[in-house]
Amino acid sequence: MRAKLVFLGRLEDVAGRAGEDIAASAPLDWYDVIGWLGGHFPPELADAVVSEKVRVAINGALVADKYELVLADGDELAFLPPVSGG
Amino acid sequence: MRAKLVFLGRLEDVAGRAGEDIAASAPLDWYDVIGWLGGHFPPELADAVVSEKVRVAINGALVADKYELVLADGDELAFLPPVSGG
Amino acid sequence: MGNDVRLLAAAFDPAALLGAFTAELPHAGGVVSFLGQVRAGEGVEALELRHYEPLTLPAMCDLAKRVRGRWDLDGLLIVHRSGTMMPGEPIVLVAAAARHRRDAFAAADYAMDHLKSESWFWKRERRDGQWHWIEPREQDFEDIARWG
Amino acid sequence: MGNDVRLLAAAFDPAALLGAFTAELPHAGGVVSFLGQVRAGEGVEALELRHYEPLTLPAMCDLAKRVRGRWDLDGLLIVHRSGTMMPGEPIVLVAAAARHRRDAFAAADYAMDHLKSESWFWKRERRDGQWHWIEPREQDFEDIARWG
Repeated sequence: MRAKLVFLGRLEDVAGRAGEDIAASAPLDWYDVIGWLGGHFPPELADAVVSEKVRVAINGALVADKYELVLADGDELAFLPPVSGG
Repeated sequence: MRAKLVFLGRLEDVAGRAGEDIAASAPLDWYDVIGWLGGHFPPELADAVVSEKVRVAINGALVADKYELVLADGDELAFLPPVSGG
Repeated sequence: MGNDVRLLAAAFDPAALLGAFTAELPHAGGVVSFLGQVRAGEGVEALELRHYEPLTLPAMCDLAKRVRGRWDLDGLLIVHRSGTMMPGEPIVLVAAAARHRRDAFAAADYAMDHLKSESWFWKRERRDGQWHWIEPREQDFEDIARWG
Repeated sequence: MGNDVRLLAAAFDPAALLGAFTAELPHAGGVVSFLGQVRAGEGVEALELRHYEPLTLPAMCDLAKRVRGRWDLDGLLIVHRSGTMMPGEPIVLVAAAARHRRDAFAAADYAMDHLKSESWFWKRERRDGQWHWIEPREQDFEDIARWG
């Protein structure tokens, strides 16, 4: 399967880019995704996205519990840090 | 002495005109003015201006207690019904 | 920027006035405006506002000073029509510019409540060819009482 | 009139948008607007707002629907910039038109509080040539808590 990761706000700076394509032999759960980030990005990125304050959306729909997510072929997974306000 | 009376809002309609020059041999107090109105206008005008809701201004300054006013030469006395709001 | 308070006898363009007001205030984070216009479609053919020259504009200027004293504003604009207006025509425009959004909202809201209930304007409207004087509304006194 | 909700990537003219909005609403007695702009004179050289296409505009449309459900409005306009803006440039314009003044004020105020604290925008500003991300402010959570 192939999916897309999107890094919003300051996560884009931490990742060094706005998005990344991800390929795997089977659907990925949250821990698979974190492990994959750890292997492809500076460790600060995985540290940042595991924060409670970072929400995630799949294909534009917010995920209520990110620990339950399953990333399947063609999905877009967005990492959303707190919005700035003000 | 000569002074000017000004009728605002619906009082202009009751008076039939927006203002009136008044002439007298001496300064006028509130009761003199009311009496004069009674002699020169329909009785509805004097009835209307004695209402507590009608305020008065002399030369653009609101009069706190109209029963105490003295109208002197060159003064302009305005009769101000309640403003409309909304 | 000082207060800009105007009593106009002829029609005005609220968008142009608001654009000019804002252009002079690049330091303000927010501008809140209120535009009141003659409502169309309710059988009112025309609205007339009468004023009393020696009182009306000075009282509007006093109100502007009170508003400036109560909130931290970068600019305040109060424009009010007198005379006869047609449905859809602007009656009043208030704009408050401030560093902080809450100040701008409160100042514009307060200015409108007090303009509506305390300003020296007498209003009548024409329906079916007949002019009718408008009485004060209870709602206006309630609005103004909010400010203590 | 339906809601007019726009997410714009380029500069816009708030006075022109507001004028066009109002021109279509002669039945509304009052129009309240809020314009937010990049503050000049505080050392900010530029402001950047990033958004996420699949979330940002749909959430703005949802907010507009909530506002319309809560107050009796004749029209609602919400315009928000994304991208890079210079000092003095408009960021956001909200306008609410209503028969009653209080509804228009409350609707615009509520829309701004929720746009500011809940919208999917990430903001950074450039000072002395360096970009800095902006963190959420405590004030925004207090503003939004007012609405219960």
